[in-house]
Amino acid sequence: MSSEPRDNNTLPDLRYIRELAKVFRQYDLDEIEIENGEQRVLLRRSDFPAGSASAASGAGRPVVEYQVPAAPAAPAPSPSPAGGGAAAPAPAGTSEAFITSPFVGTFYRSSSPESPSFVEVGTTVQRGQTLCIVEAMKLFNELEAEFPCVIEAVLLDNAQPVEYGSKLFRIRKL
Amino acid sequence: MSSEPRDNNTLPDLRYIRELAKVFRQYDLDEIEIENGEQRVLLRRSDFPAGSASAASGAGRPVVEYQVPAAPAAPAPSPSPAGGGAAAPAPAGTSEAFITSPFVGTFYRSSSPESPSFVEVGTTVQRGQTLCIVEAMKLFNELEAEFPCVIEAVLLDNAQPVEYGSKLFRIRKL
Amino acid sequence: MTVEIRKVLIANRGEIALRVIRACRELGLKTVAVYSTADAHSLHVRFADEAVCIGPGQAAQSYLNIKHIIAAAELTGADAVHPGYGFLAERAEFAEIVQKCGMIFIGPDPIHMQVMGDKVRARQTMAAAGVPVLPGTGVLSGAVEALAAAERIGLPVILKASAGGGGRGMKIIRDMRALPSTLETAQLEAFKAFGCGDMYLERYVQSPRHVEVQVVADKHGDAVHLLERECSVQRRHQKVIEEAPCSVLSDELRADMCATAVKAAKAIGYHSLGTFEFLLDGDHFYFMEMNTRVQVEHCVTEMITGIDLVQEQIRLATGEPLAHLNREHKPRGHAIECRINAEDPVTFAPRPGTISAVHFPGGFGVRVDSHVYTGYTVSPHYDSMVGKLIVHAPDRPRAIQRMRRALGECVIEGIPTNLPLHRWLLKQPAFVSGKYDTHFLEANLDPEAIRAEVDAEQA
Amino acid sequence: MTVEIRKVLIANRGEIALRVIRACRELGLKTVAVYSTADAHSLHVRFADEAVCIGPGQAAQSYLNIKHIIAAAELTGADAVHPGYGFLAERAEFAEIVQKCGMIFIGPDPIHMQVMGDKVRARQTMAAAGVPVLPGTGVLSGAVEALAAAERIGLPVILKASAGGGGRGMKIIRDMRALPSTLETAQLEAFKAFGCGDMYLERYVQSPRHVEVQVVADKHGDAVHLLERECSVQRRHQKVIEEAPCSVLSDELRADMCATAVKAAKAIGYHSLGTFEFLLDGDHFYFMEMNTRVQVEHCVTEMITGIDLVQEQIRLATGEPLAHLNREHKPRGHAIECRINAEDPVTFAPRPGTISAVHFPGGFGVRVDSHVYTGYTVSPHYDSMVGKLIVHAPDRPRAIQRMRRALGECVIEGIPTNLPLHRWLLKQPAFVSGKYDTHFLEANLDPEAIRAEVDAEQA
Repeated sequence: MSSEPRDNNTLPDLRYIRELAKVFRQYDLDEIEIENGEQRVLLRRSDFPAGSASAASGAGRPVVEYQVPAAPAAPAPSPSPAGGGAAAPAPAGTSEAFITSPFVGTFYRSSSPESPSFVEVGTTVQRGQTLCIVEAMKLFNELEAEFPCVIEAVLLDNAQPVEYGSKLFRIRKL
Repeated sequence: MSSEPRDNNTLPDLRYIRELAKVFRQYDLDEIEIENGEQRVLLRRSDFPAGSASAASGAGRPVVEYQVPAAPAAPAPSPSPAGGGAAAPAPAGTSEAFITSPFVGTFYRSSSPESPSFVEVGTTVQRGQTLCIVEAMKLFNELEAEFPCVIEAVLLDNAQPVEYGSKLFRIRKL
Repeated sequence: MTVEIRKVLIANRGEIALRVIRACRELGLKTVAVYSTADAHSLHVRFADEAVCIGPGQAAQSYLNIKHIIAAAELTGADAVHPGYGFLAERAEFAEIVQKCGMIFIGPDPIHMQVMGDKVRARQTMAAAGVPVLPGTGVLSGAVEALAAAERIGLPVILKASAGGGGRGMKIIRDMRALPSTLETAQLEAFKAFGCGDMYLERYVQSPRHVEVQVVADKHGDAVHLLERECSVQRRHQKVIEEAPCSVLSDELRADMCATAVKAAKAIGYHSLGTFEFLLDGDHFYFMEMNTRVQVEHCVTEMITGIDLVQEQIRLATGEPLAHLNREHKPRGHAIECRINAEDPVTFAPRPGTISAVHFPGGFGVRVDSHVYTGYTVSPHYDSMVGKLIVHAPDRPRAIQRMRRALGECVIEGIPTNLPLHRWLLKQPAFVSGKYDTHFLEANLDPEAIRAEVDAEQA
Repeated sequence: MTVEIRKVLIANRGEIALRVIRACRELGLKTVAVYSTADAHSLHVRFADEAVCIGPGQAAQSYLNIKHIIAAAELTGADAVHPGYGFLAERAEFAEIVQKCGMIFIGPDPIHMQVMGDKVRARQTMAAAGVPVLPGTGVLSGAVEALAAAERIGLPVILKASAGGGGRGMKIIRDMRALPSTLETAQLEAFKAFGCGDMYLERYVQSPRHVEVQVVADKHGDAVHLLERECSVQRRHQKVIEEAPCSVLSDELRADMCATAVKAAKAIGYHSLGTFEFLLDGDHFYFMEMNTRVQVEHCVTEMITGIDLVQEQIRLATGEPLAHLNREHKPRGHAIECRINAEDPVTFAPRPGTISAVHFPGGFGVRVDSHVYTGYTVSPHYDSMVGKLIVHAPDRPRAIQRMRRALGECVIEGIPTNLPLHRWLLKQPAFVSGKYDTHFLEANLDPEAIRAEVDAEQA
């Protein structure tokens, strides 16, 4: 906790250098050079190995890797009532698309136990067509397609609980 | 344990250099150069070895950064007058060698104020030859060379405090 | 005649969600967290028994989304809802729906929120109960009435929004000529902010302290106080440091203020935790507002009374009587709380971002209530508080020493925080002497000295 | 007549060094840390005002290197030395040198350490002072005397090393025929371990509790007790969990035991902090040993008394009188401490290594005393304790609930710790009931159940 030393009058203000270094790091530069009639400031980082950046980066950011103590990446332990839906991330790099729940409630594939399901695997769906119902507090929220698509998989059984963002259908856009 | 040496009037303030070195380390730079009409300051760390990551890697280390005075990874400016002795790390990858203090106490270059120094820069030293004295509790511990070598630099002024591991001499083994 | 609670849904986030989860866990109750997609990695999600995502980052669509929160409670079979503070905590409508759905709302009745949420009605109710209020008016019909009232009360006066609170929607009038136009502006602003342009007028106190009394009441008509809190260190009407007890209250004044708060709570048949905020002007105090929920600064009261306020709040919601709380509480030592915010320490501008390293202080008499950790991202969607640092010591000077020590150990890297502001504050002679009013912080703010604390931190 | 202290050198490391630094900082005293090269990145080095490297990792060459420690004190101008616990804390020679160098040793006089460090002399001194000791002998001259004593006392008996302590150098004798050979072995072992083969013999108590009394005394002959601690949860004679107060003591027994401790302290003219360890057998107690220093488990006493023991220890070292401490202390609530070690939770084998992530619990009634942080490396050179988790609550059942909650929040990754052992322990009926003796942990150790806690943690 040393107080900032009085700057030597003829040298650039240390705070200026520090801010410069912040910019340097923030924008991941390899060199900054500043010159005017009287002064010249050069900051350089040569051949900084890209790979080691996160670990070796010094001061500020040692720990990012660890995230939450123990396992933030898994929000829900198991396909528990409320947790499951959001837990399955889309495998990155694939072209898969999903329709997710904008509601919290219970997922129904049809309007009543006797009625047929709104959609099945393989159904081609038009914009505005009802896909399913999410019920909460006796309110039956119809979920409609926002674009034409083909249902490739139904990801939940009837009467399963869903949270906001739960994946309901895997689809292919048309 | 860094008692600040009196600043040389014509050189930049040591504290300024130290703060600069902090910025240097904090932002993981490899070079800082500052120049004005009268002065030029260059801090460089070439070929920063992966091995010394220990200092730079400590994940959680809100801490490692500040460390004790004798900060390990601190890229100190070139052979600085004095206080730097303990702070100046061996640039890894070079063949520099140091003799460090096995004692805690006060460093003396001679056995009395009137006597000549045990060694000078350039002195060739035999195994068992006395290099200096470290005094503590009125006990004068003679430090002897463990191998033949040439003294390349004396890193501390007479009567400076030293801790365990403080670098006293830069040497070249024979 | 008590109702059993087995599973509590916490309709909140951040440190208060964690605080409620801790209380539930110690009481042996199951917990359900709700969270927005922005909070998926939050500790309240991790530490609850179950967690339900209720919407995107924007609070209006998640933490204020009553429909989704109730659906989450239904799905998980929660039998009680704790609202925390902020968000829906003082929304009477929410408490009503919770109760209609057959769950226990851990707080007072909706009617209490309605009465206290309408500042004019609260003022009138308190005045009728014999609680001192500042000379003032009801809802103003217009400039003519406002001018007459200002004349009668004497300048300066303050215009307040009836639907405001917590310092929002207020204008100070020092010049009669400015009153009509300011009233008009204020009405417009209040309408925009709260959906209601009703304004009233009160005498303006130049150098007040903000002192509040913690009350706890059961459903059987019993109420007691748990002493007062001093909350005058504020910026933009937001508390920055809170203490308990208040160091300038005489024993008589403390007794009077606390008894008044209990009387006020009983007058409205209040139950659960509640706070009466008073404006202290010399040795006179006046009712400002009542908060019908747990407060951010409840911790300092816990430290000096030894009572777990959130556990008691849950217990009282089941209908249990005050029982062991029903006694005279004496302060044990002194407690100070610093609110640690992710913000510029001088401008107070929020600075969300990712925390690259955090190290909290420890040791005797130090308490940390925080939901952040190394790698946590402070979201721009919510308020900027990242935690509370609380110390407890036998007396105020030692509490100050302890807080200084704790602030010195506290490290948060990657985002700016107001730690330097606190380090600076804890050194200010006015703070150390205990003699400060609500203007103290803003009037004495020394940007350079605070920036120096920032630099010292990085040294 | 007091001496001023301005700068304290802490001749220790780890959490106790940090504990002392915190006390000094709150008292406004400067601090000097000493450290080995293995501890260069330790928090005690960071948080002290100055730090001096005194040697390599091996304790013998650094933390036990009196010459270097004194040199460091000289160089930095320290005027007092705090020894912490372990290392040189009970080495009379060290205290003597500190004093000879004109510095204050923050602890008792060398003579107190000498008397109490020699277990036979301690036993005799205590017996002479009227403190109950188990039937036993002085230093044994040989097998003949040992057999006669064992005959008189009755089997089983226990052989103890005069220079031992803390459970080291002990052998239980259940069969007369084994006595001569065991004595011989024990003498050899003691000589190897302590440089002195003197042994004595005592009655062996089958199912004892370990209960100790905290005493605090000034340099003017005044002494008071700060109640007792229960430390029976042990493994290999090392404490694992400590509590205050002891839940099985009757008020009479507590009063008797505490008064005895005070009497014992006064009998030897003791000053500073001290602990009298008693062996509790039903409703009889016997002097075991005295520790002439602050103890690991001092925190539980701090929680229930509100007294900062380390600050008081420093204050008393200046010659100040007991003053405000000189009264009857009543326990406020209940406190439990869990020692968190870097070790296998079942075999207790130390497991040094680098901590990849740490998250400590927080909230009301939770205290953490620890020197570790994310990225910290637990060195194989020193003991494996990485911190202490302490809770305080109004009563024992609530303290247990709070500790369970806190253990649930505690995360240490990268190295195995005994957190699973503690989680398991806090559920054991014997622990919950409070009815356990010093054999409880080892006799009931359930490796499978503890491993299950490890798995649960990783789930």
